[in-house]
Amino acid sequence: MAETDRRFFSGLLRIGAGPALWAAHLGLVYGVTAVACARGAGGVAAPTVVGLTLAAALGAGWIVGRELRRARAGPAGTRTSFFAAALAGLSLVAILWAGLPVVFVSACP
Amino acid sequence: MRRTLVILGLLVALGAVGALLFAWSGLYNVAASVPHWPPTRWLIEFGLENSVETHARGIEVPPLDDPALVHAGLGHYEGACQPCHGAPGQPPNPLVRRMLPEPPYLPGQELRWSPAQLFWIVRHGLKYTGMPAWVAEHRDDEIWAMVAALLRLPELDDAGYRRLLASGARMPAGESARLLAAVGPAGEALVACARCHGLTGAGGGAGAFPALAGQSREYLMASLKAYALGTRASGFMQPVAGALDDEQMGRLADHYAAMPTPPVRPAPNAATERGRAIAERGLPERGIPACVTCHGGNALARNRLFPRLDGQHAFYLAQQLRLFAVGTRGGTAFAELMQATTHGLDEAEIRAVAAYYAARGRPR
Amino acid sequence: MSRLPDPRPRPPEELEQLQEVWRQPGGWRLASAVNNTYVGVFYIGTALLFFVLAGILALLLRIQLAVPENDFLSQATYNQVFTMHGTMMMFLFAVPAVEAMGVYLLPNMQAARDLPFPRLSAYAFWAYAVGGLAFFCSLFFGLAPDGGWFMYPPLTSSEHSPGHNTDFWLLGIGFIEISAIAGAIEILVGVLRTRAPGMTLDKLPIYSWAMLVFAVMIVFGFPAVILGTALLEIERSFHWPFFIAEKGGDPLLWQHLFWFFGHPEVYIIFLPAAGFVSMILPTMCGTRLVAHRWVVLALVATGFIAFGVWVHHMFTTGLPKLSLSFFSAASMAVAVPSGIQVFAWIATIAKGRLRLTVPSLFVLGFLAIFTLGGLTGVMVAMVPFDGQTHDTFFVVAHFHYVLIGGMVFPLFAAFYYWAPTASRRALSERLGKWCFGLMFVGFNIAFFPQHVAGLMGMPRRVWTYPAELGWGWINMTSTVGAFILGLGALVFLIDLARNFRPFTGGNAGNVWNAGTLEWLPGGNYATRSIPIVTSLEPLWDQPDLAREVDEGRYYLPGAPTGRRETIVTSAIAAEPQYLMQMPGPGWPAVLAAWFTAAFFLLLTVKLVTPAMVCGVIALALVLRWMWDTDLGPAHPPVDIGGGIVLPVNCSGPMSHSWWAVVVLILVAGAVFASLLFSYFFLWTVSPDVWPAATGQALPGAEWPLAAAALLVLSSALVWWAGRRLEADGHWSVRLGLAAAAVALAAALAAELAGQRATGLSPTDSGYGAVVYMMAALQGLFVATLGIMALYTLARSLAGLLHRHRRATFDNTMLLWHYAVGQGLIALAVVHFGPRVL
Amino acid sequence: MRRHTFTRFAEALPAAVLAACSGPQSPLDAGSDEAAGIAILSWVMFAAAGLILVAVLALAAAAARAPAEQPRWATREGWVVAAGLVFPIVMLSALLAWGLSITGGGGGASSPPAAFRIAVAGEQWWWRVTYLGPDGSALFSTANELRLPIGQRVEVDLTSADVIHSFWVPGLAGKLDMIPGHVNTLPLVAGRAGTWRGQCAEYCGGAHALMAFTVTALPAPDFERWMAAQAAPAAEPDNAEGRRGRALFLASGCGACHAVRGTPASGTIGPDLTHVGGRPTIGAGLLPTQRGTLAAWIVDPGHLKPEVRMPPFPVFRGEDLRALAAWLESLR
Repeated sequence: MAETDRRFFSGLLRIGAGPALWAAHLGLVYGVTAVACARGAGGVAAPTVVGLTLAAALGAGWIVGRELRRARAGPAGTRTSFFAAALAGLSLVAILWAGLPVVFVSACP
Repeated sequence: MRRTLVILGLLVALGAVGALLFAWSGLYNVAASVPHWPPTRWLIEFGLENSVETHARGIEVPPLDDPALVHAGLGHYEGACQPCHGAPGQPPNPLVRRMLPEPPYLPGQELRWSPAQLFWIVRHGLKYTGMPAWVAEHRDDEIWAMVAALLRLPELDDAGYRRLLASGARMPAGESARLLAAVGPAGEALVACARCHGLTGAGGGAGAFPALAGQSREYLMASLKAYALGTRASGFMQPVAGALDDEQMGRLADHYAAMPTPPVRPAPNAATERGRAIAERGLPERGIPACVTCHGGNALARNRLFPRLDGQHAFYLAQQLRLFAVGTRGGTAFAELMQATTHGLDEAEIRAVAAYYAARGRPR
Repeated sequence: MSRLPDPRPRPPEELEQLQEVWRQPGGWRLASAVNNTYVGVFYIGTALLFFVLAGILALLLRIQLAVPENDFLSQATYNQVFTMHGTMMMFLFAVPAVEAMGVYLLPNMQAARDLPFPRLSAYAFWAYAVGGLAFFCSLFFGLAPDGGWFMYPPLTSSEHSPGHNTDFWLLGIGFIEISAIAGAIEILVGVLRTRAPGMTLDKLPIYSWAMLVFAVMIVFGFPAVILGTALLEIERSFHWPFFIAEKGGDPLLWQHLFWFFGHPEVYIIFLPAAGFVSMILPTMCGTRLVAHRWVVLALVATGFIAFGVWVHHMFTTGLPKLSLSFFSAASMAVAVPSGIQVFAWIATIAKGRLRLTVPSLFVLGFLAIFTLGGLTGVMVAMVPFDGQTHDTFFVVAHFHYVLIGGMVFPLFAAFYYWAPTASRRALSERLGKWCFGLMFVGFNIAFFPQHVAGLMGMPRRVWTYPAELGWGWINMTSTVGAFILGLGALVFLIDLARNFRPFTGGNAGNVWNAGTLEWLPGGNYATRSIPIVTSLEPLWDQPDLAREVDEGRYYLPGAPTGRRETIVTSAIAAEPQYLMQMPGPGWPAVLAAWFTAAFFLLLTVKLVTPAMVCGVIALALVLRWMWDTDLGPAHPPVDIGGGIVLPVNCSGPMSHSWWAVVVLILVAGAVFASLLFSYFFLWTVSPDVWPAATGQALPGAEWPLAAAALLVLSSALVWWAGRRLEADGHWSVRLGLAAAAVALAAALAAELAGQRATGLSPTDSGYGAVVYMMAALQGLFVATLGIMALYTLARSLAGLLHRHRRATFDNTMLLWHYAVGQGLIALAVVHFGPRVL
Repeated sequence: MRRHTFTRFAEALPAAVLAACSGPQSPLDAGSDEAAGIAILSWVMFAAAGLILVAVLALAAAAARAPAEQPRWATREGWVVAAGLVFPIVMLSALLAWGLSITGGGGGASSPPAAFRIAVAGEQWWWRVTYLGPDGSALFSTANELRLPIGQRVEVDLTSADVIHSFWVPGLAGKLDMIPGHVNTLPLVAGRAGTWRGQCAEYCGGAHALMAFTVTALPAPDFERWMAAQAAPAAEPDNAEGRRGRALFLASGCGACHAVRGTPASGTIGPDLTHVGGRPTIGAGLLPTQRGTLAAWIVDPGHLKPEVRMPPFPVFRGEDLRALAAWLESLR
């Protein structure tokens, strides 16, 4: 693989990290709730969702911080850092929103 | 180039005018007593053969091994085909031999056509030969029965043919004469009915011919009328019923309605359990109601237009259910009810219900 | 690079040769054209035809609803017409239209001579056009589908829809799946690899960004519906009960698969349109787009989050409320990037001076309509509100605001804006203003009242309604509006007929004073020479660029190898890597599409033998077309100017075909992931038909172990063959490939034998169906790779495969390793799953 | 012209939405706390959306008419970020929290236990309604209508006999789908006396448009009386015409699909007709229950409701038809 292609893929990974975290979080909280409710184990759902949300939010926050530091460190790859940080920031909001329902809604009917 | 074309065109026009003049002159002899000119005959034969071959392509042949099919087909053959095509043990009719083309004498002959081609010929008939098309064009089941019979015909001798034709129990000559006399003016018609359904209406022919004994007069009458009017399509029955007047229909209906009802006994057969379940409870989750609501004892007492099914032959019942399920079976004013209620029955269920009712007692 | 523009005079015969090489066939041979400017215009025209046809259907629907208890259309006809309207608008108009615009615009915008796979574009277009027209004609035979455009089973199962109608829908979708995937591969590789030198990602036009995201979304979104339609057709034809509840299937599986595609689909349609707007507005305002990087960010973010909202189409299915709420939140999140774009556009308008041209009017109309559509979108993302408005006319109004506002208005803006690049004459500003006025007013009169109808309780998809519910006046208003909207579209068609003159070899030029490269002068070959790009709007920043490019002062000013060719560049920095030779007009790809269409059509009406004949012919034609690819170093390296000497063609990971196979593998992986989801989903809903509950025996460990060993062996053999190819050991390569194919097939046979030995049948239950489906998918790969192996062998025997000309082998190998990986995962899931779950 | 349209549009918005406040099938005409809660959410969202739309359009108009010199706010990225990113996030966070609190409010532990259950099955194209006793056994079966006691919480178990349907009484609650293989439960609490129209909301093939029903809320005593009457078998006909009608019904095979408790008719395919005369509509909300409509329905239901599963009965004419219709109408 050419050097330029390697840069392409590493950039892709950095930019995709935040949204990937969000997607994994959404998939997990949805899957956990679905299985817990289908198997009559609704009590497990809420604490798991809270835990997953906190973990994912911390992860997204860490990415934001790291990319902002990188952006300040030097001009090379600033654009990648901007995208990575902004997408991770948006993912952070989306993760917190996805975790919010646990406060209001009981897991299974 | 252009001149050649003009000359060719003129020749064609001249030929057409000549042919017209020839036809107009009346010189051509259309007499059946004079055979075709050999080239003409060859051309006609060639065209016919290829036409049948082409049109029969793609017709799928269903299994034709059910003996009831042979019975049904031969029953019709004896009434409708035999006069022209002959029957085992009967020499060709001299009248027919003077037809042009002469209808082939079928008994004992090697079959010229494949089953699919026979199907096509029986269904559509043949132009300029006197071979008619099937009366009820969409009754494929009847046409296949004819094909099954035609396939069987070459190997039958006189006795074998008579044996397959005879249906119902044999009865002493005196008894049948008494029955015929009782029907009075409809006696001749009764002979036609009896050919398949038997004088006492027991039906038979491995189930090809329904039992008529014990059905209500109203139902028999309505069915004959439906056949005569074509609202119940059948190539077998329409020609017979169409020849009857109301008076004859009434007498025939009276006759068969008065024949003794077979005793009803519960079916012990475990194989008919599925049929019983459908008959008594229906398949409500699929919108198929219980048969007994209309065809059970009490219901029949309330509505005489519903046929009784107990002891009816399984082959016939299954055939009618199939026809109802695809919506081609007409009949009385209630036929549409059956179309709605049998829609969605599958082949196994149809057979189960038919077997169940057939096992519930049988006319003697 | 500093030596460009090259001031030296060009050889006089150079331009002539370039024109000769890129000459298009005339007359009826025009159909064999594969060049993007031609295929793109055919493609757009066909999409527009379907827009008109589906629009006429909409007017029929509106006539029927104009008054209560109307009998203009019968119930059965209405149900077919609304199904066709939705299906055609979504599948035969919207996606193809934006894809067609991409095919037409992208190479020009990136100053490439063509997209990397011109015949693939042609194939995608013809399969779509022929298949789509046949699909439309089903309406005239009463065979049109009538299950609604999202075709929920069990209504569409063989029990409740026994006719061919549903099969025609599946057929129509089959075509759009083919052409969408083909288009996505084309566009993805095109955007990443065929750009003008120097057009780094931050100088990439925003429309290219939009199409990049669009293509990625197709790659991950369409596989779910590809799998869904395959499962439904298999259920209908062979009774594998994927969606039948009594047998352990679940109707909701379809809804998950359909909407996992269906919601991203909306953004697949919208993002390219947003790309149009972000291109048109700066030109019309004479200024650069404000917050450019935020707009790019918004496109990318939308592309991601769009995949997390599919369940909001299932808010009323009785899923746990907590699950619904996750997706309510995600649906809110997807609104945010749209907000960024809207305000970036407003800021751009404020920054420049907006010329009120027809494209500007359509963009402003878009802004108004789309904003309202977005706001109602936020409303229906609220679970309680959706409970009341889901499947009502409120939702009908909402998505027409989003789709017509968000896609049709920008598309019309794009037609008016870019028509001068294809036609000798620009479209008429006078007619265009009438067109816009009628469409804008008509649209709002037609669709705003439908919000109210929904709030008065009118469900969608009703062919009639009682007078006493008071919906009459609303519907009459709506019908009047629909006809005004239709009139607007008619004015557009008149404008096209009067002014649009494509294929004349010339165009109207840079009439709007735009800044991007598609406005460079040129011909079929795109631009005479390929410039170095140093900014987002090169034509604004380099006033002489157009003239210099046209004089051949930049890269590749002719056709040095005597064939069609374009420069392949690296993905980020857009550094020239090699010169790709490209095909000219030809029939194999076009005919292959026709026979593919015939194959599917005949299969739909169950004419199996003729279908198979057409399928084999199509396959043969595809192989014939492939035979001319993988040219190897057919020409010594070429000096393209500016001191750069490029090799001609290339194999290995740098090759554009390698990238295409990687994209194809992503598609395949997404299909497989959807199948894994189906497997686990069916387990969650119906564990009672799984072995743990039924006592169904599982195959002994020897079967999967044997299958796994054979798979690994197969991969190893291919790897070894690759090593031997490096040493030009031809017979080792041939033997290795043949043995690998046998091992791959044997692995599948072992898996099937193991399952059959337990007595499991795919028609037994949802479990049996999904287990055999895993094998069926693997079987598809075995068949495909078998054909590819034979084809590679044939090339080897023909002397077309050696160490410098091995793209065919490399691509086969890549797919091979993927298939083995997928097979191993499938084995693990199918055999561990029931033991663990 | 464009601006003019926008203005009119903005003015028309509230007026048009207000008009939607009424109608027997409007979710905004709330008959329960739940529907009222959703209605309030709706109105607030409409108002907010209207304001935001007007603001965006005004901003766009101002931008398009900007003076020759550039407004300073426009060129800054920060402004786009504030208006396009921060503002939506704040607004949507608030809206999401409120929406979630409504979502969560319905089914929590705080709600009272259900007084009783009703099983409703969607069938192509009518509603089979079965009132259940405390032990889950069927008390009686009716069709295309529900009656509820005011103020009591009733749980409706929703299932499907064929394809997906959706149970929707906008005046009382949001819709919930009826999916083969699933049982979805919808709690209903009618807040006041009244009758609401409901309709199938998920396209279910053929006559989807003609699949409606009514829900009537009654004061507790009236409801008890109704329950008792429904549980009783059909009344004996008290005149010759009625007896003739019943005899025709039983003789013609109607009982294959329909049950009339107290007679031999016990079919379960079509609606239970024991008290058909007392239901507001026949044909699933299609026509009012009257002698004439019953007669028309019997003779050719497919003409009134295409693709209906009931076959036509053209055998009934004149006196027979009148007698049959009269008897059915008398089954109150």
